[in-house]
Amino acid sequence: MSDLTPVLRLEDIVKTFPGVRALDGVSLTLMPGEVHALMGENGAGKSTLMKVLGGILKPNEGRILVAETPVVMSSPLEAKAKGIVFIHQELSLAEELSVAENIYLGELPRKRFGLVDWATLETRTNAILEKLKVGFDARTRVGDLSIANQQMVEIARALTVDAKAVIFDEPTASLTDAEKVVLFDVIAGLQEQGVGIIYISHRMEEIFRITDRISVLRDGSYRGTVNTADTDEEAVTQLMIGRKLDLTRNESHHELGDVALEVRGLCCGDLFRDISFEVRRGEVVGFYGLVGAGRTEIAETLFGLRDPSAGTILLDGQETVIHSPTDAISRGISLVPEDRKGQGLILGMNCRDNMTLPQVDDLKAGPFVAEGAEVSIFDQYRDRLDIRTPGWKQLVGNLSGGNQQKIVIGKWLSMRPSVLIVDEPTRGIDVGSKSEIHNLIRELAAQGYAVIVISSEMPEVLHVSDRIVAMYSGRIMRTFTSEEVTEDNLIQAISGITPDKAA
Amino acid sequence: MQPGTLSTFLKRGAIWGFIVLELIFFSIAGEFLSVSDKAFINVDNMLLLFKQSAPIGIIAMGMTIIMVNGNIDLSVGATYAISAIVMLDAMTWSMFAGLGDGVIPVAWILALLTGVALGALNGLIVWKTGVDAFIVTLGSMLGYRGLVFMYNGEQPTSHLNWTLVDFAEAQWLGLHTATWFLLVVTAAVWFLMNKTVHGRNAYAIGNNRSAAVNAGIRVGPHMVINFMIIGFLAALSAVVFYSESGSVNPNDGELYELWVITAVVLGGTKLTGGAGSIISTFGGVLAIQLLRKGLSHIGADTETVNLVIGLILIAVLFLDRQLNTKGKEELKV
Amino acid sequence: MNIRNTLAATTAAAALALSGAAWAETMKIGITQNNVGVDSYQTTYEKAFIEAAAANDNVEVIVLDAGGDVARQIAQMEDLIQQGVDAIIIWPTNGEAVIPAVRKAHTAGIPVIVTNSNIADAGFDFVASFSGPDNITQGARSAEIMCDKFKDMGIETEAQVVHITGQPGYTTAIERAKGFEDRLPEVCPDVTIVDTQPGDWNREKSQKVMEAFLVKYDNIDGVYAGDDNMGVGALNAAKAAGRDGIIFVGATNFAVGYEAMERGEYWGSIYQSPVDDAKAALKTAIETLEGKELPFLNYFDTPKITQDNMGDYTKPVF
Amino acid sequence: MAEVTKRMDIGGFLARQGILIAFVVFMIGFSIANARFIDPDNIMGVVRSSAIMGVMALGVTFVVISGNLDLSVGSMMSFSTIVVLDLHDKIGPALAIPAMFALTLCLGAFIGFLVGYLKLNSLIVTLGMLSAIHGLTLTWSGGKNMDIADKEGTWFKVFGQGDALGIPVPILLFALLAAVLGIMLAKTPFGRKVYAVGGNATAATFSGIRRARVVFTCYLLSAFCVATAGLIQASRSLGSQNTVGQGLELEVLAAVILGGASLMGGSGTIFKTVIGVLILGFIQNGLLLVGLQFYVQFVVTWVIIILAVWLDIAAKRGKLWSLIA
Repeated sequence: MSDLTPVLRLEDIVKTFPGVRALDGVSLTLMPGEVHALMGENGAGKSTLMKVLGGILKPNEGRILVAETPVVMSSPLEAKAKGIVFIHQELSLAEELSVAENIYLGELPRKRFGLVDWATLETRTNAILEKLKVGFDARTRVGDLSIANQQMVEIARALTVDAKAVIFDEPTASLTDAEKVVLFDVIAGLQEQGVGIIYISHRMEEIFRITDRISVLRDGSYRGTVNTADTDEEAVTQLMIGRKLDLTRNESHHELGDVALEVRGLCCGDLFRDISFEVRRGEVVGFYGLVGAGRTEIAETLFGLRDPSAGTILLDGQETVIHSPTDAISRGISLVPEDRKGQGLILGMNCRDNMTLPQVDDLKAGPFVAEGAEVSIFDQYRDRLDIRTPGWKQLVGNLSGGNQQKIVIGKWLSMRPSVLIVDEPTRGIDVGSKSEIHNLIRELAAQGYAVIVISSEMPEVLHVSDRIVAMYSGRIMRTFTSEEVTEDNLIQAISGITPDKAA
Repeated sequence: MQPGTLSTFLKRGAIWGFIVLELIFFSIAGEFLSVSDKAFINVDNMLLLFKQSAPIGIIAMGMTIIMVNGNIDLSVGATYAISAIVMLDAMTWSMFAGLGDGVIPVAWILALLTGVALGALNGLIVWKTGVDAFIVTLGSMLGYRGLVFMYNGEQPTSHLNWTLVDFAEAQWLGLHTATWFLLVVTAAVWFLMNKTVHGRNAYAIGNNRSAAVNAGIRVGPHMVINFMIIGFLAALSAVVFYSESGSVNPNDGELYELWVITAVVLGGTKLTGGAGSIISTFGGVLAIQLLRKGLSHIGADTETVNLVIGLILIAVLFLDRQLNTKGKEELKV
Repeated sequence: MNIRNTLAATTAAAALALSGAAWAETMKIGITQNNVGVDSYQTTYEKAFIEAAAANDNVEVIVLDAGGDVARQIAQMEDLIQQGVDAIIIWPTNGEAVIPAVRKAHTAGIPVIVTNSNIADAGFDFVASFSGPDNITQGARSAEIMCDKFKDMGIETEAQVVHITGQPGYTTAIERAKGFEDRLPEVCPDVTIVDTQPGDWNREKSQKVMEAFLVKYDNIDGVYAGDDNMGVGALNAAKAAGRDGIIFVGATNFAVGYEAMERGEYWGSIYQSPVDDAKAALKTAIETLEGKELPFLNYFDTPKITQDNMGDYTKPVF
Repeated sequence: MAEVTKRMDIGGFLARQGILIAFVVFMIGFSIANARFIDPDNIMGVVRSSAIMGVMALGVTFVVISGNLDLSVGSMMSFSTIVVLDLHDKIGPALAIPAMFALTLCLGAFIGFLVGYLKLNSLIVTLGMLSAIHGLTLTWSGGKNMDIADKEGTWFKVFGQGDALGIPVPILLFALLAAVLGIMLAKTPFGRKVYAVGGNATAATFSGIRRARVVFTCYLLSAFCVATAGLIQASRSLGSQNTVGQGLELEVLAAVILGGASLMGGSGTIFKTVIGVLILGFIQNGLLLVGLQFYVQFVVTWVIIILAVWLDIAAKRGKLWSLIA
C-alpha cells in the first residue's frame, strides 16, 4: 500500500427509505492494491451501500468518487464501465448459456449490426479461465457445471474489464477449500495490479487471512475502519454487535441417551454410497465436507425427499422406510433445509402460518384451523428463539435473514422432533445471530434431541458438534470425536486423504 | 463426447422422431383408410405441408423469441386479423388510387407497421406497468379483437387483387411463396437468436432475469423489441396468407395463439423461459400440421380430431418430462 | 432443386391423367365443411352427407372440417386437389377468401360445387354450381312472417323489433341479417328495429342479450333471431321475465324451435333441412360430374313455417 | 415523515381496494347512463346470469391460487351440460345428476392426476383437455343439440329457473358455494395448504405438505364447480348446444385475475373472485343497456383487467411504474 489516490471513495452517503434511514453518513476509502473488508450484521446496510455503489439505488446525500472524480452512476453497467465490478453472492448466472456468454453477460463483444463476435469472446474467456485454473472451457454450458465451478464463473467476471475496484460479496459461500485458494490467488493477483478490493464476508478466518483493513457498519451507520493487523476477531465482533461472543470449541458434554437414529449402508445412486452412522439423544453430530460431498443428499433421503437405492434407516431401533416428508415428520424427523428462501419458507405468508405449516392438520377446531392455538405456538417460539418481528402478521419475506432462519427452526422445534437435522444453519447469517443459533443447537441437544448439523464452515462444526462425520465424494471418510479432531486431520479427511496415506 | 450427449440428443431430437412416427403411421394407415390413391409421403403433399405450415409457423417463430425471453403473447391471433384488415383495406384507399399495383407494397408496409405498433403497445405495457405478460396479452387479445370489429363491424374486409394472388400462389424452385417466407423467417430468427447480442440477451433475461439486470442488461427495451418482433411476424403471417386469400373475417385468427403456443411447446421451448430452439419450433409447427393433414388423409371425423390432438399434446408433454427426469434418486419436489 | 421440380411436374401430370382415367370406376368427391360441431345443423349435414354417399356405390367421399378457420379450409382445398379428387364441395368459411383456392381447383380441372352459403361474385367463374338455401331470401321471408303477424295483430304501425344476429363475421349471419333488415321496411315501413346484438349462434349468449333488451325496452313486440337456437334463448329470457305477447321469429327450424311452436310460444321460422341441404349438394356434384346441364344457382326451397302451417312439416331431426 | 406515511397509506388503501372502487364507479356510471341499470330486477338478472360463470370461477380460484391454470373449464362445462340433458330423458333427473357429477369429477381427477402427480405443465395439459373434452362431448351427443322432451313437467328446471325465498336458485347456489368454498379456503387446513403450495411448492413439500394431493384436490373442486355450473346451465335452458361453454374459460380466468389472484399462485380470495365475476357481469350488461356495440365491451374489459392488475401490484411494490430497467 502507498499513499496514492484512492480508487474509490464514498463520502457521507445517506440513503433513506420511507420510515427507515438505511444508511446514515457512511464513508469509505478504498486504496489501490488494498483488500478492504466490509463487515456488519445482516441489516447493517452493507447491501444497501453496495446497491448505491452499483447505481441500483440513488443516495439521498453524499458523493461517490472514482479516482477522486465525483461520479453519478445509474446502472450496474455504468459502474462497470467506470471500473467498478461486482461479484454477487447469490449466483446470478444464466444456466442455459455458455460460460463465455455468462462471463461477458451484458457486454458481449460486438461486430457490426449487433452481431456477437464469437471469436473474440472465446479467446478472451479462455484467457481468463486459464488464470483461474479451472477444468472447463468457454463453450461449456453453465448449467452443466458444479455449484463451485459456477461460482468460479461468477468470479471470472471480475477479470473481464480493467477493473479499478472489485467488490466480492460472500464469494466463498459455496467454494471448496481448494477453490478458495485459487480465489485468494486471484485476489492477490488483482491486488498486485493495483486494483482495490472490497471483500464482504461473515467468515472471520478469511477476513484475517487476506484483508488489509476492515470497515464496520452497524445499523446503517459507519463504525470505523481498523487495520487488520492491529486487531482481532473479538474486537471486530464487538465493533459489529457491541458485545462479546463465545467462539470456543464445544467442550461441554452432557449425558447421551439411546440411539435415536441409525443408518446402515445407505446408498443413493451416484450421490452417496455406503453411509453408516448413528445419532444418540442429546448428541450433536456434525457432517463436514465440501459442497457436493453428498451431505445434503443424505439429509434429504432421511427426510423422504429421495428414495435410497440401498441400505436401511432405523429409528429408535425400528427399521423404517420413509417415502415422503410427511412420513418423516410423522416419525419425528425434522429438516431445517439448506436453502432458506427456496425450501424453508413461503415468503408471501405471514410468520405464524409459516411456523405452523407442518402441523396445520393437527391444529383444528372442528373443520377449521385453530388460529388461537397457532398464535400461542408462534408466541412461544418467538420468545424462546428471540425472533424479532412486529407481530405474527408480518410477512416472513420482510424479516432479516437471521430472523427468517429462526422461524424455520421454530417451525421444526414446535413439531417436537426426536431427530432434528439442520443443513447449513447459519449460511448468510451475521455473527450475532450465528452465535445465538449455535447456542440454541447446543441447548436442544442438552434437552435430549438428537441433532445432525450439516455445515461447510469448520469453526461452526467444531463449535457445535460432539462428533464429526467427515465426508468426501459421497463417502464417509472418518468419524471424529470432539477430542480427537483437529483442523488438520479434518481437512485431510474431507479432501479424500485417508489416515494411512496421510501418515 | 460429454456424458449426457445422448440424452441431450434425444431431448432435442424428440420432435423430429415424432414427425417420423407420424409419417410412418399415416402412410400405413392411409393405405387402409384413405380414399385417395396417392401416398401420404408424396412430394407435392410434402411441399403443401410446408406451405400450409406458414401461417402458424411464421408466428411461432416470434412466439419462440417471446417465450425464450420469459413472456408469452396471447394476442397474436387478434394482431394477425387487424394487420390483415389494414392490408386489404389500404388497397382500396383513395389516396393510393394512383399507384396501381404499386399499392401492394404500400399496403404490406402499413400492415407490418400495424403489427409492430400493436406489439410495441403490449411490450410497453408489460415493461412499464410490470403486469405479467400473460395477463397483459390476455387483455389485449380481447381488446385487439374489439378493434378488429370496430374497423368494419361484423362484415368481412375484402379486396381481391389477382396480381397479388398470383404472386402468393407462385412456386419458385418448387417451393411456394408462403414456404419461402416461412423459411426466410426461420433462418432470420435463428440468426437473430443465436448470432446477435439482442438474441443472446433475450436468452439471458429468460434464464435469470435478476442476473441479466445485475449485468446491466436493460430488460425492458429487449422485451419491447421482442414484442415488436412478434407483432411484426403476426402481421407478416397475415400479409403472406391474405395476399392469397384476399378477405378477412373479423374472427379470423381466433385460437391461433393456442396453436402457436402448442407448436412452440412441442418444439421443446420451456414455458418458464430461457431455453428453446428455433429449429425445434420449426419441427413443432411441422408436427402439428402433419397431424392435421394426416388425420384428414385417413378421414378422421371432427370429434376424433379434437380428441386426438388434445391427447397427443398431453402425451408429448409427458414423454418430454420422462426424457428429462434424472431417475430414481431425483429430489421429489 | 431441379430434380424435385421435375418430380413435382411428373406427379402433377400423373395426377391429371389419373383423374381423367378414374372416371369409369368411382367418383371421388371431397367436401370441406365450415365448422362441424359448432351447431347441430352442420353435424346433421355431415352425417346426412356421409349416409347419402354410402347409399351410392359409385361415390367415395372425403369429409373434412375446417373448424371455422379459413387457413385450414384453404389447406384442405389444396389437399383435396393434391389427392386428385374428381369434384370438391365447399361450404365456405369466408365467401371471398376461398376464391383463389377455388380457382386453383378450377385450374386443376376439378369442378367445385359451393354448398350452403355462396361465395362472392368474383369467384363465380371458377365454380361449377351452387347448391344451398338462399340466406338473403330467408332473412326476407322472416321479415314477411313477422310483418304478417303484426298486421294480424294490428300493430304494424307501432311495433318495435329487436334483432339477434348469428356469430359476427359468418356469411350466413350477415346474409340473413341483410335480408331481414332490407325487407322489413318494404313490407312494414312503420315497424322499427330498435336494437341489434350478436348471439353467436349460441342459446345462452342470446338469452343474456335478450335479458338486457327486456330491461332496456318496455315495449318489445317482435324478436328476430338468426336461427332458432338463439330464438329459443331469447324466448327463455322473455318467459323468465314474465313478458308475454312477443312475436318470436327465427330461421333454420331446429327441433327446439319446432317444439316451442307446438307450445304456441314461438311464432315462426324458416324450414331448412340440413339433410336436404347435404343431399342436394351431393346430387349437384354427381350430376356435374356426369356432365348434366345444371343451372348455376341450385337453391333448394326453404319455406316459411309458422304455427299456422307447421302441421305440413315433420319435426326437424336436429 | 408521519404525514408522508399516512398519505401513502391512503394511497395504498385505494390501490389495494382498487377493484372494489372500480366496481362502485362502474355501477354509478352505468346508473347515470341508464336508470334501468340499478333496477332491482336487472341487478338480480345480471347476478343470475353471472352465476354460471361465477360458480366456475370459484373452482378456478383454487386452481390459480395453487399455482396452476385451468383452461378446460369451458369445454368441460359443455360436456356436463350435454351429459346431464341426455341422461335426463334416459335415466331420469334423479340419477342423471349424480351420474353427470361423477363423470365430470372423473375428468377433473384425470387433469389433477396429470398436473398433480405427473407434474405436467397445467397450461398445456388443460389446453389439450380443452380440445379433447370437446371431442368427447361431440362423440357423446353425435354433434346434435340436446333437448329435454318434457320441458314443462320436469322438476329438473328448479336449478336454473326456480326461486327460493324470492331469490333465484342459481344465485342461491352461487352464494352457497361461494360461502362454503370461501370458508374452506380461508379457514381450513386444506385452504392453508393451497396457499402454501401456490406460494412456494418446494417449501410446502419440505414442510410435509403433499403437493400432488393438494393440486389434485383443487382440480377436483374445479370440476365439481364446473358440474354445478353445467347443472344450472342445463336446467336454465333445458336444452343445449355442444358449444355452450366455449370461450368461458377465458372469461372465468379474467374474473379471477380481476379479483386480484396472482397467476404465480399463492394469493387471491373467493370474495375477490366474486367481485371480479360481478364486475364482468355488470360491464356486459351495462354496455348493452347503454347501447354500445358488443365489441366495445372487449375493449373495456381489456382496459379494466390491465388497470386492476396494475393497481394491485403497484400497491404491493409501493410504486406506480414498474421496477424493470
